Amino acid sequence: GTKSNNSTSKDNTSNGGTDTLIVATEPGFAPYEYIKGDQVVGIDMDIAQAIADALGKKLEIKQMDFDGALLAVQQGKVDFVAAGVSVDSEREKVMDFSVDYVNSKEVVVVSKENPGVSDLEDLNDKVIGVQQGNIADFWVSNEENVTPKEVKRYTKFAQAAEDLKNGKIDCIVMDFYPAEELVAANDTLTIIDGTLFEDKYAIAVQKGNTELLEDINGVINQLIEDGKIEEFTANHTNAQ
Amino acid sequence: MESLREWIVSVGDSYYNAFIVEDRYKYYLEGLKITLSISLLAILLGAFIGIVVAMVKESASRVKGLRWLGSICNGYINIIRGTPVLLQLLIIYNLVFTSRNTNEVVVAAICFGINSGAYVAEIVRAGIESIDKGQYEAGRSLGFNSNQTMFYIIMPQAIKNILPALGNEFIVLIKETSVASVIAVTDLTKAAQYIGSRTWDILPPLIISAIFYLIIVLGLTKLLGYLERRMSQGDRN
Amino acid sequence: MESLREWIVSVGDSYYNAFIVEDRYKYYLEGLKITLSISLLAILLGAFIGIVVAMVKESASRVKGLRWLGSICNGYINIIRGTPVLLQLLIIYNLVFTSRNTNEVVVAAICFGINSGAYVAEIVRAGIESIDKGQYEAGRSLGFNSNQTMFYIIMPQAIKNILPALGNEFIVLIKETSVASVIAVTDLTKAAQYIGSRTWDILPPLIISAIFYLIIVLGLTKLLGYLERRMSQGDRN
Amino acid sequence: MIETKNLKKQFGTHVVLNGINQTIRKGEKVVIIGPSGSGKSTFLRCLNLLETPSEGEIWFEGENITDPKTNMNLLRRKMGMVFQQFNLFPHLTVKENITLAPIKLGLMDKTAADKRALELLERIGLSSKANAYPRQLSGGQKQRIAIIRALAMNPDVMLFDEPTSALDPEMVGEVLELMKELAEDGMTMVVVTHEMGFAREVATRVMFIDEGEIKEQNEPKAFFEAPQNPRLKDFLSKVL
Amino acid sequence: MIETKNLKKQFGTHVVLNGINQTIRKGEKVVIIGPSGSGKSTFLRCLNLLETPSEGEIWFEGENITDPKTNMNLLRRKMGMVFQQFNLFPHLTVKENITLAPIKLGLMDKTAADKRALELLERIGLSSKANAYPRQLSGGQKQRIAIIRALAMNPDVMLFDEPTSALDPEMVGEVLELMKELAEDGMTMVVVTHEMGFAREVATRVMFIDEGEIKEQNEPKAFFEAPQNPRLKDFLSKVL
Ligand SMILES: Nc1ncnc2c1ncn2[C@@H]1O[C@H](COP(=O)(O)OP(=O)(O)OP(=O)(O)O)[C@@H](O)[C@H]1O
Ligand SMILES: Nc1ncnc2c1ncn2[C@@H]1O[C@H](COP(=O)(O)OP(=O)(O)OP(=O)(O)O)[C@@H](O)[C@H]1O
Ligand SMILES: [Mg+2]
Ligand SMILES: [Mg+2]
Repeated sequence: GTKSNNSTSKDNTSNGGTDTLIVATEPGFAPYEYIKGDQVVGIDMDIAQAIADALGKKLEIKQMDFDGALLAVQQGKVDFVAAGVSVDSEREKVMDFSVDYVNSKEVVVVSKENPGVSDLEDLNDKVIGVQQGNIADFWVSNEENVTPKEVKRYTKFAQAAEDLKNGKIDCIVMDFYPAEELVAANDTLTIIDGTLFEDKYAIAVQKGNTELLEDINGVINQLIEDGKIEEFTANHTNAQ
Repeated sequence: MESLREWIVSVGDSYYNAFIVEDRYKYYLEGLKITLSISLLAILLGAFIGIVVAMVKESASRVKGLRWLGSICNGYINIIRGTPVLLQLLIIYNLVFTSRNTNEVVVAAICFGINSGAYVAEIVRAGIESIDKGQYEAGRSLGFNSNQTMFYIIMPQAIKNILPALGNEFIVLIKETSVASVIAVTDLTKAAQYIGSRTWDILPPLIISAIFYLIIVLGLTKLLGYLERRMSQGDRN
Repeated sequence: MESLREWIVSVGDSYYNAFIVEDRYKYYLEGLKITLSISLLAILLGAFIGIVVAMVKESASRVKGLRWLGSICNGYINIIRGTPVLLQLLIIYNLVFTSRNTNEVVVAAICFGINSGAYVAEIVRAGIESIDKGQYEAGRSLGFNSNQTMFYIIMPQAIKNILPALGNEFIVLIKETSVASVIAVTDLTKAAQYIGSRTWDILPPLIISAIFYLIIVLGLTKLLGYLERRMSQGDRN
Repeated sequence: MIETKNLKKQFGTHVVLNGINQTIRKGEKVVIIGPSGSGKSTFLRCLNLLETPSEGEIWFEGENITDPKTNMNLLRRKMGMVFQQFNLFPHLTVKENITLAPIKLGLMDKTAADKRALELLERIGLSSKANAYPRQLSGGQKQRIAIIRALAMNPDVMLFDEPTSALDPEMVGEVLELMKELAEDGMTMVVVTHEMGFAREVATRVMFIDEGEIKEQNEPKAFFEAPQNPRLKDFLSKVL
Repeated sequence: MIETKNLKKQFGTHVVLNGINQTIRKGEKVVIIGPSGSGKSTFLRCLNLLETPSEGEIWFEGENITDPKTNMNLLRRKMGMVFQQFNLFPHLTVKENITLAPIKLGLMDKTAADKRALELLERIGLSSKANAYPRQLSGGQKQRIAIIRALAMNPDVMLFDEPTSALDPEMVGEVLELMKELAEDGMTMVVVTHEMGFAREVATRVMFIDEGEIKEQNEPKAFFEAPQNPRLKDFLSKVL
């Protein structure tokens, strides 16, 4: 039946009965998550694997659209989302976040030849591409931040990049690392110097699932302490 | 009892949130407008392509030197009918429309028009084939050449069979264009998804947009049935 | 000349990248397997639902007290035929399957099965109506009641008309399930999109997956045509 | 055996049978003639309730079969019906056509039904066709099979609706021959036909139906040689 | 006027016309009879090239029309054809049916064509139907309109393919009457028909076609009273 998303019902939250741990992600976000062969890999996936290992469970990866993944975790369809999810006050109302494991910055990608945007102050009245439901989507949709001509919301960054190359949009607002991957693969694109805004990535779990949250926090803190996160990052950025 | 009341209130709330708050109904209406625009442009283009393709195929089958033209038409029809419209949309969008000023609605309309053309071509072919061969022979025996016969005698009659099928194709398009949401077109379906990603409650906007579709599609189906009956009544007088 | 060579090499590279590098072809095959699994499960479910709905409607039209059952069936058919399959998919996915252990392939198959059921119901109805009324009367005049007549006499004949249409519906489903990519199913279309996300070159994987679809769909269409011809030949002997 | 009391049938406002009072006794062979659309088929089809009468009663073997409580499936087993279009079941072999109803309705087991079917086929000289399908038969063969299919239910009365109208002329004879044999065996028969020769030779009574009424009836000699009703006279002048 | 030299026509391996050598002179009225499937229609349709002969030549008004260089559209204007199924254009009024070809082919302007159409309609007493649609006409009216539609092109010869076979008996007369008038006016006519009365009365020559050959021909009196060919004798015995 219908279930209000604000409900904190516990029926699906505890996964005690099963021996798999389900993580949702959108594997179009290298180096955090991407496709290699027929596998989903990336920094987030390494972290997720570490969590599963710590809990002694089998990890199952579900590939979803970004906004779909955030809904799935609220509904308890998955145990957690590891998809470069930015911590955000709106989101905190409907899901719980682990400690953050990445300090990320959001940047602006433009075309090298004829940049539709000259600097970070120049976003007003531009056509901006973002991933639907991503933190950048919320940021550019907030009139206090910027008043764009139009916001185009994509499910895949690759489609946004294609449109940027073809000049259908003026710029993409996205996370720095994936943006680097993007410009590395497309030499007609470049990143504008500077940071639009900063944010932190964390793992999202269903609201009220403190048990799992604590386990995850433990694992992440340990990984940070051991310098594993940098190691993962290096693996996936140098692999390019 | 109490919990039932609560449930009703919470459901009511959800829908209020999904429809009224922040004037969200405007999104649906805007989305509906785009859905209908895409479908209408697409059926016009599809009808044009379909009729041309059907006529070319028809002529090519009669003239030996034009076989290759017929093969091209068949290739087009097979490729369109052999692949999902979603993929066609993605491919055409990325392959053909790479210029800056592409209006996504126009792009979507062109994609669906190209898609629809293949189906319309088959509709037109069936419409032409449904005309008694005697009509063609009567035309030829009066001294018309085969194109004149087609134009003055066969097509005017075939159109009567084709129009209802075209109307139906339009209705199919209204539903099918919902996949246009993958190319950043904010049609009715995308509008619902967008609202869902704002309210964190995805179901109510989906159901609201489903109701919009239902009203439009069933309404048009009824209307079409009515017009068809009227046309065939005219026949019997 | 030189630039043409370069262009060919770069295109070749793109496709090499989209298919061979990192064993990406495995990803398409995995996607194809999922597309076919969804379609197959969906047609089985759709055939089951469709036959039941058609039979219920048929009986309800004969028995006064069962009118409401007929209305429910009509409501189901109208809702399904009146809304885009994409929306149906999203709604069913979010409305019904909210548990942690939902297998997306099964969910998608159920959604498309429910969708297909409405179309199959119409196929079955047409199949039953295509049987000469005299067959029904002959059955009744031998003392069969109407269910027995349906079961022993009408259905065995109707199935012969229904099977090709069901085969066709299966082919339609293969294409239609491409929209399953909006829920967390990595079917053939979604696989292509993810590979595009990885290579930042989205056209080649789309075209590769289109070719997969084309081969499957046209192949099955040919096969179906062949089986149909064989069946109708059997008729004439 | 069969009695109709004020039998009426209308389709919408179109009155097809306008009050028919007739009694058909055991062993009678009644032939019904009349112009096209006069209601011959409708009358016949009312007798075994393939059409539900709008008004009036039909009594069969002492039972009011127009009473909604009668089990018309049981009733119809006692009334064999032969149609103009044969209506053999195309998906079944000749033998299966004959045995389907006796077996499925539990009147005989398969062995007994097969034996009976072969006897009947023997009788019409078609035992070689037992395993053929209807499409492999000529029209005359089909109609004769249809007749023995009805006979296999051991009916008390046989209804024929223009059994020879759909046949090529050279096949009419073999069907009429079989019907004559049935008549000689004492079967009660009600036959709608345009074969005046058959009526003369076999009928115990001929009825002329027009405008939904039995306008005249008589034993065949008087009927054909001294018709009273002017419409019958006119009709006979055209068809004889 | 029309001459066929060794005219042959086959469909696949099925030889329908097997070498026909005939000359039809101006003003002749030739009636063609023969069993079903003997090639009557095919012969007629070859004359105006609705069927392309497989072999042989057809000469019309001194021109070899089987030569691929002839403009068969011009040729067909000189040969009116009347079909069994009338083939009126259902989407046009009676007047438009008659005037369509003369106007569109540039033979007359609209005023002249309308005038001519009304004259022709007058002649057959159907001027009141000028603005009716074909579906509002009886079969006999339709066929007479079809005849004057052909006449409106001022053809030199008229071909009739069983013009009365699709008509109810009471309408055959009016069509034959019109054809007789045409004959009296001196029109060259080739008529396939089963109306032996018409053949006797109007024909200047009757041909019997069988197995794709003209087996016998003669002026009507001798043809019907003293047939030579055994197949013709047999045929006449059945149809007369
Ligand atoms: N199911 C029906 N619904 C409406 N009208 C019907 C129906 N069945 C028969 N009729 C009409 O009832 C009239 C009598 O039909 P019926 O078939 O009994 O005539 P008939 O005497 O058997 O004629 P025929 O010699 O052509 O078989 C006809 O006018 C027919 O159109
Ligand atoms: N287009 C065609 N393709 C193949 N066979 C054909 C075609 N047209 C006619 N035939 C065959 O040619 C033979 C002669 O046909 P045609 O129509 O000339 O006969 P007909 O003498 O006019 O007979 P009818 O009296 O039945 O009209 C027939 O066996 C027919 O089946
Ligand atoms: Mg009848
Ligand atoms: Mg003919």
